[in-house]
Amino acid sequence: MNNKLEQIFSQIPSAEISNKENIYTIYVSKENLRRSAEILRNNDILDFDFLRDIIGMDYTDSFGVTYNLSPSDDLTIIVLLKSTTTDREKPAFDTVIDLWESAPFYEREVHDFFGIRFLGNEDMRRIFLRQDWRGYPLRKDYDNSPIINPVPKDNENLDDMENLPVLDLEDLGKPKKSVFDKDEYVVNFGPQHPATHGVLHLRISLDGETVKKVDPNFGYIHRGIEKMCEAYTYPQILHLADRLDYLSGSINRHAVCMAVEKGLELEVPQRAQYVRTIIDELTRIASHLLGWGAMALDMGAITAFVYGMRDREKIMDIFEQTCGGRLMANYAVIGGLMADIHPEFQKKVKEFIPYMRKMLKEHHILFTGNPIARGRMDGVGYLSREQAISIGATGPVGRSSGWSCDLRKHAPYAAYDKVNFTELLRTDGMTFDRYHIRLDEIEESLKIIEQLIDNIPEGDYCAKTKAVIKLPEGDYIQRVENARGDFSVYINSRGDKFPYRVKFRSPSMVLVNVLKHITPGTKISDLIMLGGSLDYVIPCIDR
Amino acid sequence: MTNSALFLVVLVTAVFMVVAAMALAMWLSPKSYNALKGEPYECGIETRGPSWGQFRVGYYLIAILFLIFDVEAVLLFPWATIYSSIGLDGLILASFFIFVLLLGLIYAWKKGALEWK
Amino acid sequence: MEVKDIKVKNFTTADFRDNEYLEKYVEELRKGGVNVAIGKLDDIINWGRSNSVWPLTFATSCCGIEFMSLGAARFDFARFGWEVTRNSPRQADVVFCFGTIVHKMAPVVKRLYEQMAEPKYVIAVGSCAISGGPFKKSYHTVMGLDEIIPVDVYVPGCPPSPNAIIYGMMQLSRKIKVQEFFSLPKEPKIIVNKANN
Amino acid sequence: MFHFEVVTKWIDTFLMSNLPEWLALTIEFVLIGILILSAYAVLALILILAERKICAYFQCRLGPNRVGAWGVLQPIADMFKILLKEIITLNRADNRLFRLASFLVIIASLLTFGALPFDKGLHAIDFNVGVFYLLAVSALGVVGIVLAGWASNSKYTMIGAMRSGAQLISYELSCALSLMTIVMLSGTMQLSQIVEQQANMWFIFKGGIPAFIAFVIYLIAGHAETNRGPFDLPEAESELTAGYHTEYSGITFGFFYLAEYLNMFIIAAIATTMFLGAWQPLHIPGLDGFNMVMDYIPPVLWFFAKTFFCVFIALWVRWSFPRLRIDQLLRLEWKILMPIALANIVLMALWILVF
Repeated sequence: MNNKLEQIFSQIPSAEISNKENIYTIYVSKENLRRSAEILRNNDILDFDFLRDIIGMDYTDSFGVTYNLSPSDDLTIIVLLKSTTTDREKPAFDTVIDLWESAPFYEREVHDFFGIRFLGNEDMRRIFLRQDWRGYPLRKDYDNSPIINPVPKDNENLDDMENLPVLDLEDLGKPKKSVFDKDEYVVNFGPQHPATHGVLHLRISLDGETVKKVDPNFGYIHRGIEKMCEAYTYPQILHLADRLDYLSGSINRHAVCMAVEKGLELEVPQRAQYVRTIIDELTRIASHLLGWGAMALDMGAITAFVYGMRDREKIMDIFEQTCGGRLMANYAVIGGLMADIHPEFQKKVKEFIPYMRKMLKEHHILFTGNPIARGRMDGVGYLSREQAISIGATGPVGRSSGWSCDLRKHAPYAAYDKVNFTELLRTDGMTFDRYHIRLDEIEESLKIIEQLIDNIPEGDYCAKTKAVIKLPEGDYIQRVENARGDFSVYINSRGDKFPYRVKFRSPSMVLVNVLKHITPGTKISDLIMLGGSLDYVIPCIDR
Repeated sequence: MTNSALFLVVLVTAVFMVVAAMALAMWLSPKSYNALKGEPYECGIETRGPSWGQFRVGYYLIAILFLIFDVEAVLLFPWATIYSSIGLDGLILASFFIFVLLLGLIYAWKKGALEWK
Repeated sequence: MEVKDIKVKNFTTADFRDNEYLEKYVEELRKGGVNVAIGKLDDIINWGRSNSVWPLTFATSCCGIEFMSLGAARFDFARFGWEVTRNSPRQADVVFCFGTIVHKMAPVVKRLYEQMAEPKYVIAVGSCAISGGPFKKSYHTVMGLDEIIPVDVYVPGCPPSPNAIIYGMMQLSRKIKVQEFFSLPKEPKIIVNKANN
Repeated sequence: MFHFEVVTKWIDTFLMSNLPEWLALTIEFVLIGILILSAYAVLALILILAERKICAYFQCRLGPNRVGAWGVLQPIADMFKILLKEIITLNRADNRLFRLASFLVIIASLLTFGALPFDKGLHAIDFNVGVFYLLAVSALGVVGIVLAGWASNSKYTMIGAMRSGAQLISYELSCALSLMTIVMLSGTMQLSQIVEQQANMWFIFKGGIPAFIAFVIYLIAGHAETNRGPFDLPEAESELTAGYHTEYSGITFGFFYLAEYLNMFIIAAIATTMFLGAWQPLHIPGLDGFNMVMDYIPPVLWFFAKTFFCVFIALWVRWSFPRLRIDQLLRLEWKILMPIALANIVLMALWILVF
């Protein structure tokens, strides 16, 4: 494997390459960035076709971008392609939107937060903040004063939302481009809409019932978590990670814990590892149940939704007893767990497993075999494997398209290497597959819990940590498989008790990108249902 | 008591109920005014362009199809009333009529007028 | 001054004794002179209004999931007649504000609120909606819903458990009961924006 | 068997013999008006509560239980609330049509309601073209709904109106065609006569297979006519927020809300009248003892029992099925129900000829 990589890396001109535990950092100059990206993407040896994330960086004296890449066949390899520019007035890099379909949203995000432009990408509208926002918040010299950016009183100007901004002085003469034509019938779905799963704003161009174009607009719940993390200590960050994707909060928190533990080279007690895994899987079941219910609700079956919530309450009971919280378990901490498990924890979980198995059958009877539900789901929303990889749709969505991307298998963490479970794959990539795979994954999660629950080792539940946690200098990446896919935490530390830069890779954001790609040509009802089948969580996108 | 009179009674009752409820509501309900209240609701965002616009022809096609079949259904009703007394003749005549109707349906089907595009 | 004996099922008046705010509200009304006596018609109207509060399905983040729990089998706010969730603000009586309100969302919330039909109420659920909560230090968070629109009931927690939300609902129910229906606005209502004062 | 005819006849003769004719008639008319209005209101309240309770039990919940015993006063509280809510006037809409639309919907449903035969003598409007009348008046409601969506000048309502236009008129056809089989069987369009003819055997039994097919088609098409799930596309909550009545507030929305429930009842009642013999008790030819026992149950009870059975089926369907898509909806009507309904007429003609 290393030979292959060396072969590829040798093609990249004047690159500085370093390696740490399968994370290869390639530093190239700004001029060579585009060329290097092309080499990584289009080579015959190992195709880096999965762009996990683009991370913008402010090094105070210069700006940088980091492309987080992996080959879809071998997710153990991570390549960080880095580059910097010293131009603080007009920082710019070449675009990669023609190489990866996931890039447009990432580039817009970097532009939004850092003011870095991507030459060749026409759509450089702000994606999270309002178009009239002053300044770039993730820059280190950003002025956080409410006088510059007061709470706005009026909605955004529609022209600002649609018209692509003129970026360069040379472009000024050119006519403004707009996302929609003047006479298109554009309807706003969201932010206040019952079926957008939060405050997602979709601008949809309609032809009768048929969707012609979808333009997502984020940021209605953008809380600036990444910026806040830079001013918080590591234990404090954990609480923010919970609230990103609140449906798999425990898993996200687990990821941050592991990233810090990795940096501290901390040995986490086995007991904590086992319990964390069980809690993660319970969270996953709860999330899938809600996802199943919400999708049914989107299709108009309210009873199915209530049934999903009913079973979810059983898990909430277990959480409440052991962790103290219902939705926000707040359970994992750096080094282990907040508290030991409740004496009845094992008993309760063991009661839950057969109950859930029984209820799964009921769910299948109620909804899976229903002719109307099948009629709605069959033959709609095809996502091919190539497109899933190119957009970066991980998790159940990617797996239903046939992309084996379960990080619990590919990069096992906690106690996942000690249990037997199968990574479920479906090949059709249709809505029904995305629907069905979630119910199947509940079954798999039950299996994992079953294997662990009786074997929780005795011992400490938390390792001793220093009062003030300082991470050594460097990049730390931890990936976990949350209920929606590949959730990665990137921490850049400069040896302080605060991180220098934290980046959360949101699996949901990619899913909205999927929605944008697969909906044109379908009906309004399909759009809503597809949203349900992708099961994104908006606060995770907006951060 | 003729039926028309009774019909009028029910109609007047209905109108009375509607108007009374409306008047009561208008009179008693609290009101507040602001510039945004009368604007169309579209998930909290302003509407883009006019809502009254040209709409897809598919909807009108259904309406026209309905018109054709409904008129013919209405034509069948008088036949249905006296069917039991005319027997076989009625059956043959109506079967022919329905056959022609079905032909029309099949034509529309084949032409793809029933597909929602 | 005592609050007049209010019958909210399962919540005796004694349970609310510590809630000075409502006591003062009634006291104020009584000091006002003319409007003190609450008539029979008001009672029956307020009985109807307080028992039929239709919420708008509006949730921005985490607390929204607890709203879903509230509607589902375990907590079932249908018991109190609150389950007729409306998706259009025109038909809703109360906005439960679940979750953080950020700068971009603020005008949308305001618009929603202004498009609601009178009488309308707001319940701020969760620390974020009350004061910005864990995101108080952020550059993009509004420090509490009451900077944008008037709030009737606050339910603290991050996120509050559905039981707490039911408690908040009952508080609103109670507030509606002591309100004088005929003194509700019949003229322009001025919304004070704290941020700009 | 106790019929309300006794009471109504008695009132009629009493008034006629003691008062001048015009005064007697006026009093009678006022009485009828009050009776219809109160029956309408009470039924609406019962239906709203029933739906909320039944839906709750389907979903392992309890449903309203705090306002009055078992929550029986819940809809009354709702009524008070909705009556006293502000009515919003829109800026850019055609406000006259906007108001008219909500009136039309409720007037249409009340006019249909007036033609239902609850019992012998408890039957206000009885035209000799009763079936036509039912179809015509209920179609008025469609106009109201389309108008509501159009007049609001909002995009959601507009899509809702277009959907309802396509949906309601399509299903109107199947309704008419399935009712036609019964007209063929009875040879009359007058509702009272249709009911009378079912004294010995309900039409669903007398008409055999074609009548049963027509009954099922009518239930499906009628359910679609009421805009309730799985046919609730015009107001598809998760798609169009509230569909055609997004912009309606207060009592104007209340009219739609009320009409929706009453229409569900009306559709069930028409099905009962045409197929299940309205207030006629269940009679099995030959079993005289059984028939006698059945006769002891008051006819009004029979009517409501049968109607609420149909209503229950509608609720059951509504709370278990997901929503259809518009193309599936139209395919169901034009490619399945309509051809079957047409063929069913011929089948019925044959049935009558043979038996």
